[in-house]
Amino acid sequence: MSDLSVSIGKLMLKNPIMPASGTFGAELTPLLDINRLGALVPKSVTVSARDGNPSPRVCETSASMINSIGIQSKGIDDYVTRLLPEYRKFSPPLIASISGETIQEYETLAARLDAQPDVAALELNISCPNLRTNGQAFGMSAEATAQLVRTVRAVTDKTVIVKLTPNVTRIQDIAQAAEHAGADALTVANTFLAMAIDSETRKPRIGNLMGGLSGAAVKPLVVRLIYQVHQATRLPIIGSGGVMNGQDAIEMILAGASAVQVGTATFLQPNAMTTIIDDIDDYLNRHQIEHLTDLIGQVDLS
Amino acid sequence: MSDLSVSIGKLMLKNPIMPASGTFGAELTPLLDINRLGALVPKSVTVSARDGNPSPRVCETSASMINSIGIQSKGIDDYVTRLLPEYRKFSPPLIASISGETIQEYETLAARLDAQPDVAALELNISCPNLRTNGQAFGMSAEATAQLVRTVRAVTDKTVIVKLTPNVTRIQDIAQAAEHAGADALTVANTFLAMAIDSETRKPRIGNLMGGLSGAAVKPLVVRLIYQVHQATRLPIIGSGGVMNGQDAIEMILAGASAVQVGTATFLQPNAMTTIIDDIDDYLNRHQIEHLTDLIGQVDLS
Amino acid sequence: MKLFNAKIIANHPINARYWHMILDASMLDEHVAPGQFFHLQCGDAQQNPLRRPLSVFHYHQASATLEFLYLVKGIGTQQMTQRRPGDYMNLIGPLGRGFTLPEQGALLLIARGVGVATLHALAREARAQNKTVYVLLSARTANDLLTAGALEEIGAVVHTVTDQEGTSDLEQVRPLLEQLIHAEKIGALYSCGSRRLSKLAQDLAEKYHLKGELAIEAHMACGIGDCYACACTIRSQGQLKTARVCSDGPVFPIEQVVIQ
Amino acid sequence: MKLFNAKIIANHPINARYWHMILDASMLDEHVAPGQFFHLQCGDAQQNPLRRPLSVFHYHQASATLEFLYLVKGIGTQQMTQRRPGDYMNLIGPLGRGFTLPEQGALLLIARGVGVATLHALAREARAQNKTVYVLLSARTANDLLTAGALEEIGAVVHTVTDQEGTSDLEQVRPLLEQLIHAEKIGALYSCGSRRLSKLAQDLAEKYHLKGELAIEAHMACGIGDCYACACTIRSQGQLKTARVCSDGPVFPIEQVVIQ
Ligand SMILES: Cc1cc2nc3c(=O)[nH]c(=O)nc-3n(C[C@H](O)[C@H](O)[C@H](O)COP(=O)(O)OP(=O)(O)OC[C@H]3O[C@@H](n4cnc5c(N)ncnc54)[C@H](O)[C@@H]3O)c2cc1C
Ligand SMILES: Cc1cc2nc3c(=O)[nH]c(=O)nc-3n(C[C@H](O)[C@H](O)[C@H](O)COP(=O)(O)OP(=O)(O)OC[C@H]3O[C@@H](n4cnc5c(N)ncnc54)[C@H](O)[C@@H]3O)c2cc1C
Ligand SMILES: Cc1cc2nc3c(=O)[nH]c(=O)nc-3n(C[C@H](O)[C@H](O)[C@H](O)COP(=O)(O)O)c2cc1C
Ligand SMILES: Cc1cc2nc3c(=O)[nH]c(=O)nc-3n(C[C@H](O)[C@H](O)[C@H](O)COP(=O)(O)O)c2cc1C
Ligand code: FES
Ligand code: FES
Repeated sequence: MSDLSVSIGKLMLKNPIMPASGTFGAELTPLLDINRLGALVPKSVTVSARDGNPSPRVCETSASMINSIGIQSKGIDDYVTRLLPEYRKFSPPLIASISGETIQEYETLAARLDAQPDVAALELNISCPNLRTNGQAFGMSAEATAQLVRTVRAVTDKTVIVKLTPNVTRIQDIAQAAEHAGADALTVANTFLAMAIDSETRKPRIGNLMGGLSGAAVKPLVVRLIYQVHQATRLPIIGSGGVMNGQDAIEMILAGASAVQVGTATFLQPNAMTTIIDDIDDYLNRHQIEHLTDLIGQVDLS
Repeated sequence: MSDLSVSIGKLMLKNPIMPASGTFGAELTPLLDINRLGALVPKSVTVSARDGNPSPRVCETSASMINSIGIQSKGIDDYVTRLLPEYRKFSPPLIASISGETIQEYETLAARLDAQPDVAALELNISCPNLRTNGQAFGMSAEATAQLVRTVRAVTDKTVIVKLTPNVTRIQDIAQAAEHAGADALTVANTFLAMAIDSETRKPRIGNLMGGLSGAAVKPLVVRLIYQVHQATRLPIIGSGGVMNGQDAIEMILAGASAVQVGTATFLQPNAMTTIIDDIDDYLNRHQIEHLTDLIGQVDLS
Repeated sequence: MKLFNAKIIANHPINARYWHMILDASMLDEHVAPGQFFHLQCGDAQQNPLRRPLSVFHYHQASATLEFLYLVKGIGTQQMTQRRPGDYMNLIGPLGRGFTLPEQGALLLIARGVGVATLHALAREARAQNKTVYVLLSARTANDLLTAGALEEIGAVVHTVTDQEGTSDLEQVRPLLEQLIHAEKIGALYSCGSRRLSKLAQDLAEKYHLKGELAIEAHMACGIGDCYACACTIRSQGQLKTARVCSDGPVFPIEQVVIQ
Repeated sequence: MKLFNAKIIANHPINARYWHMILDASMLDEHVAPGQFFHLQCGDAQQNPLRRPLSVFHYHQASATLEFLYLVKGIGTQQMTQRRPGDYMNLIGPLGRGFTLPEQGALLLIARGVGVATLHALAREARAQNKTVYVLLSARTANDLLTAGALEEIGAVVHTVTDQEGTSDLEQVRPLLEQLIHAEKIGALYSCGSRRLSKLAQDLAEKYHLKGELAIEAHMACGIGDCYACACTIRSQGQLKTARVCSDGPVFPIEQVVIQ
């Protein structure tokens, strides 16, 4: 048994594998040993209840899927009074993903969750392509990102993870803005703005026209983004996008990720995350690597 | 037989299907009826001969490939004296893709090719992720794009097509910059900057570390980009990225493309382009559409 | 709910568009209610990451067989037709909330197309409990009137209408159903597979104060209630709410369904 | 050069890592030279868009059979092992420039691992023209010494060395080869499959002023000379130039190859 533990800000995770927000819930209990995960990340929460987007909300594309759930949320009250207590039965630390339409909403959410001992860290979803028109997001501007992170930083001492959008010209700039504004870690990245049309009906295959692309198809883009961010900042990175197996997770770690989120793969195989943990363990044993941390960023450029 | 013809600037193409630069050459002659294509686009040419990038120059990823050929070019002299005459045996109009490291180089190339009657139009490759460090390209800046296009516009009356990069926050801005600077059409888009690492050897799977992602996996991203550009400009759009069959081509046309380039699919099936033309013809007949142009941008948003 | 591999016993076309698959479900140790569904991995999981939901067509606990009736629609169901006896299917299930039988009275099932796959299991269950079952089967052509024979065999009374014969329009179906409601002791209405027929069933249930249930469809990702891909709008206590088809449904009380 | 489907006649493992495939190539109406290759679609084309290049292991015009010997390496060759007799493979070929025989003298073939697949066809061609053929076969283990028997059968003189026995290092192979060059009338050297051995062959060719050819490998996209994916550096008339392995090669004059 190798040492799979990694640290993300003040958090020490027993292994690097955690769910991607929006693809995970307690309903997985019968199908997955949730307590084996490095951390838990429930669906992004908003201040008030929201209904989400028109259907269809998902469609399948080559080695990928598009989703436009929107932030279907019961609001922060329900999160605090119902969801957090429900998650107490699980042992891994809980990372609360928060999403807002204004910086004030992020502040409200962060302040509220800062008071919750059940929340180990915050992930700021500043990158959801499904909230505003045409996929716009805070994370597309370095200034907006900096301002948002500073505001949140001021109201919480918990580990703040900023989930970046991949839909930018230079992710390095946004990453550095988040770093200077006080982020503890970065998730790289949210989904890629995408669209599909049914040629027979001529209708968009997503009710909301556009949505976010995830799954194996995006992995080469995400590995590049992780590498770029790792070169540009010192923050620990949580890779997210297209991890289907242990090899994919190792690839992201070599590119610079300290931990890895798994989303679409869980739809395919509900126990994908524990399989991936086993794969990583095998890999470390096979390569006689004692600590997973020895692999982070160790792509061989010789 | 429906009418498949479309116009791109001053060019009238007998059908919308043409090769993507860098994936096509006269060597296809035994395998493909080249004269059936709407236009021909040879590999991007540079002012001087260039050697291209270290190997491996291609690798396979999920429903996609990464390439980092670099611009392997014999230079403009060879292009004019050897390549253009060789292409005279083919009937479709030739679109010359040009690539430079400075705006002056684009100017030189455009001026030189403007004098060549064998060249029907120019495609400005301002978006190659394989030329400069870390995938930087002119096409990432609206100002650089405008300046480059204005400079080229000043030296040629031929149809000028600007090939945009997808690796930007707002492709609409770059598209509008190109439009205002005098472009006649836009190719949407070049490849997506990507990276892959072999988890066993820990080495990058591309000799040059990063390269451009193409193939089916990128189609949902490109359809979105085409739609965005179509909303933002009046220029005809040539879709490029992930077209494997006739349905894919129709999808891009519904999103706003007037014509469609085919690259990776040709590696898979050397005659993919003529199959796609047949598929489009079938589609129009089946849906009783007389003119392909009636489909452009006709995604049904009702 | 369970994740398991089930060996294919048979996989045959029924007609040009529909196939029938029988699985060895001896791995299953739960009750499977009519109206529940399974979430199937149909083919190349890398290329096609989403599972496909299919209703239980028939589950026979004694022989541990699980059957699906499926319409060959797109890539997923096409890949299913390639699977041979002896191959394994990867399934999650049983999932969702199934139908409930009326306390008393007969059942009136209103199905169109492959909707009958879902209602078939209900007919069987009701017949097993000795309830009277009337079925209105609607389809494009006589050929697409699936399982009419099988339903008659288990003792359901089957009425068929088709587009081909021009008998399937609402103007003709409505009086037929009203006549059944008047003449027979119908305790509940059930519908699946057609928006028009579901709307009609909803009208009739309201008009005649009958219990009713609709099985509805939505594109799904997780299938178990985690992702909200399958959201639909539900009318509950006078308010519009969002529900998940996969876990709050796919069967809903007929008065709750907002039919678009 | 042609794009065609060829029916699989046989597809067998030779040992734990190598497989042998025989195709019905009656579609082929061209000469196939040893050293030429085919570009094969190995599996799911959507998921795996790149073809794989494989050298002709044997092409028998009379029986119209085309054979490949392949190492099961990654996803493409794994998918090849799944193909059954009766299935079709989609091929482009024959492609590239093959080997040329020496005007006079014997051939000395230096192969390691699956490199022998490429040199095997050359040995056959040379034997058919009644040339003397010496083969040095190097491999990890005795088990990986492919086709040594087949080569002997056609009358080649085969020397084998393996890592397992500790006989494959350059210090032992070099004297063996030099002795052959001294003792026999070697007219040309050919090598494939190992950088170390190719370098050695290059040295020997230079030292003994022998004609020589190397078959080299590169990752390919088009396979026909259009895309420059397969570029390699070639020394020609004192200058370094870029050449395409697929169309300028894969066989190059030994003195031209720049071995990294
Ligand atoms: C609860 C439930 C029970 C169902 N039971 C049956 C059944 O017993 N027999 C049967 O033939 N069909 C049934 N369907 C419909 C069936 O799920 C779709 O026909 C199937 O998913 C189509 O997949 P495809 O790959 O062949 O088609 P494609 O159109 O290629 O599918 C593309 C994507 O859209 C989704 N999709 C397309 N149509 C539907 C649909 N109607 N409902 C949900 N998702 C869809 C697919 O799952 C896939 O993600 C049921 C649907 C639901 C929600
Ligand atoms: C001209 C030529 C002739 C060859 N002849 C033979 C032969 O007769 N028998 C045999 O076993 N092998 C031969 N090879 C090597 C063979 O092409 C590779 O082993 C094969 O492509 C590996 O594919 P894969 O999907 O199994 O491996 P993967 O490693 O999964 O392949 C991933 C990608 O890398 C490429 N790739 C990996 N290794 C090589 C390689 N060595 N050369 C070229 N591309 C590679 C693949 O084509 C694919 O695009 C030859 C190569 C060349 C260039
Ligand atoms: C159905 C679905 C819902 C999602 N919802 C959220 C969300 O609420 N908040 C968020 O930050 N990301 C959300 N995402 C993005 C994922 O967290 C993840 O970043 C992305 O899917 C890439 O990873 P994958 O390829 O492993 O799925 C969602 C993704 C999917 C597929
Ligand atoms: C091997 C290869 C070489 C390429 N070379 C060029 C080039 O020289 N100039 C250019 O503008 N685009 C080049 N491209 C990009 C293609 O023209 C095209 O935009 C891209 O591949 C997307 O289309 P596809 O998915 O159909 O391949 C190249 C792509 C590939 C795969
Ligand atoms: S499909 Fe995920 S909640 Fe229903
Ligand atoms: S593989 Fe395309 S030029 Fe050689």
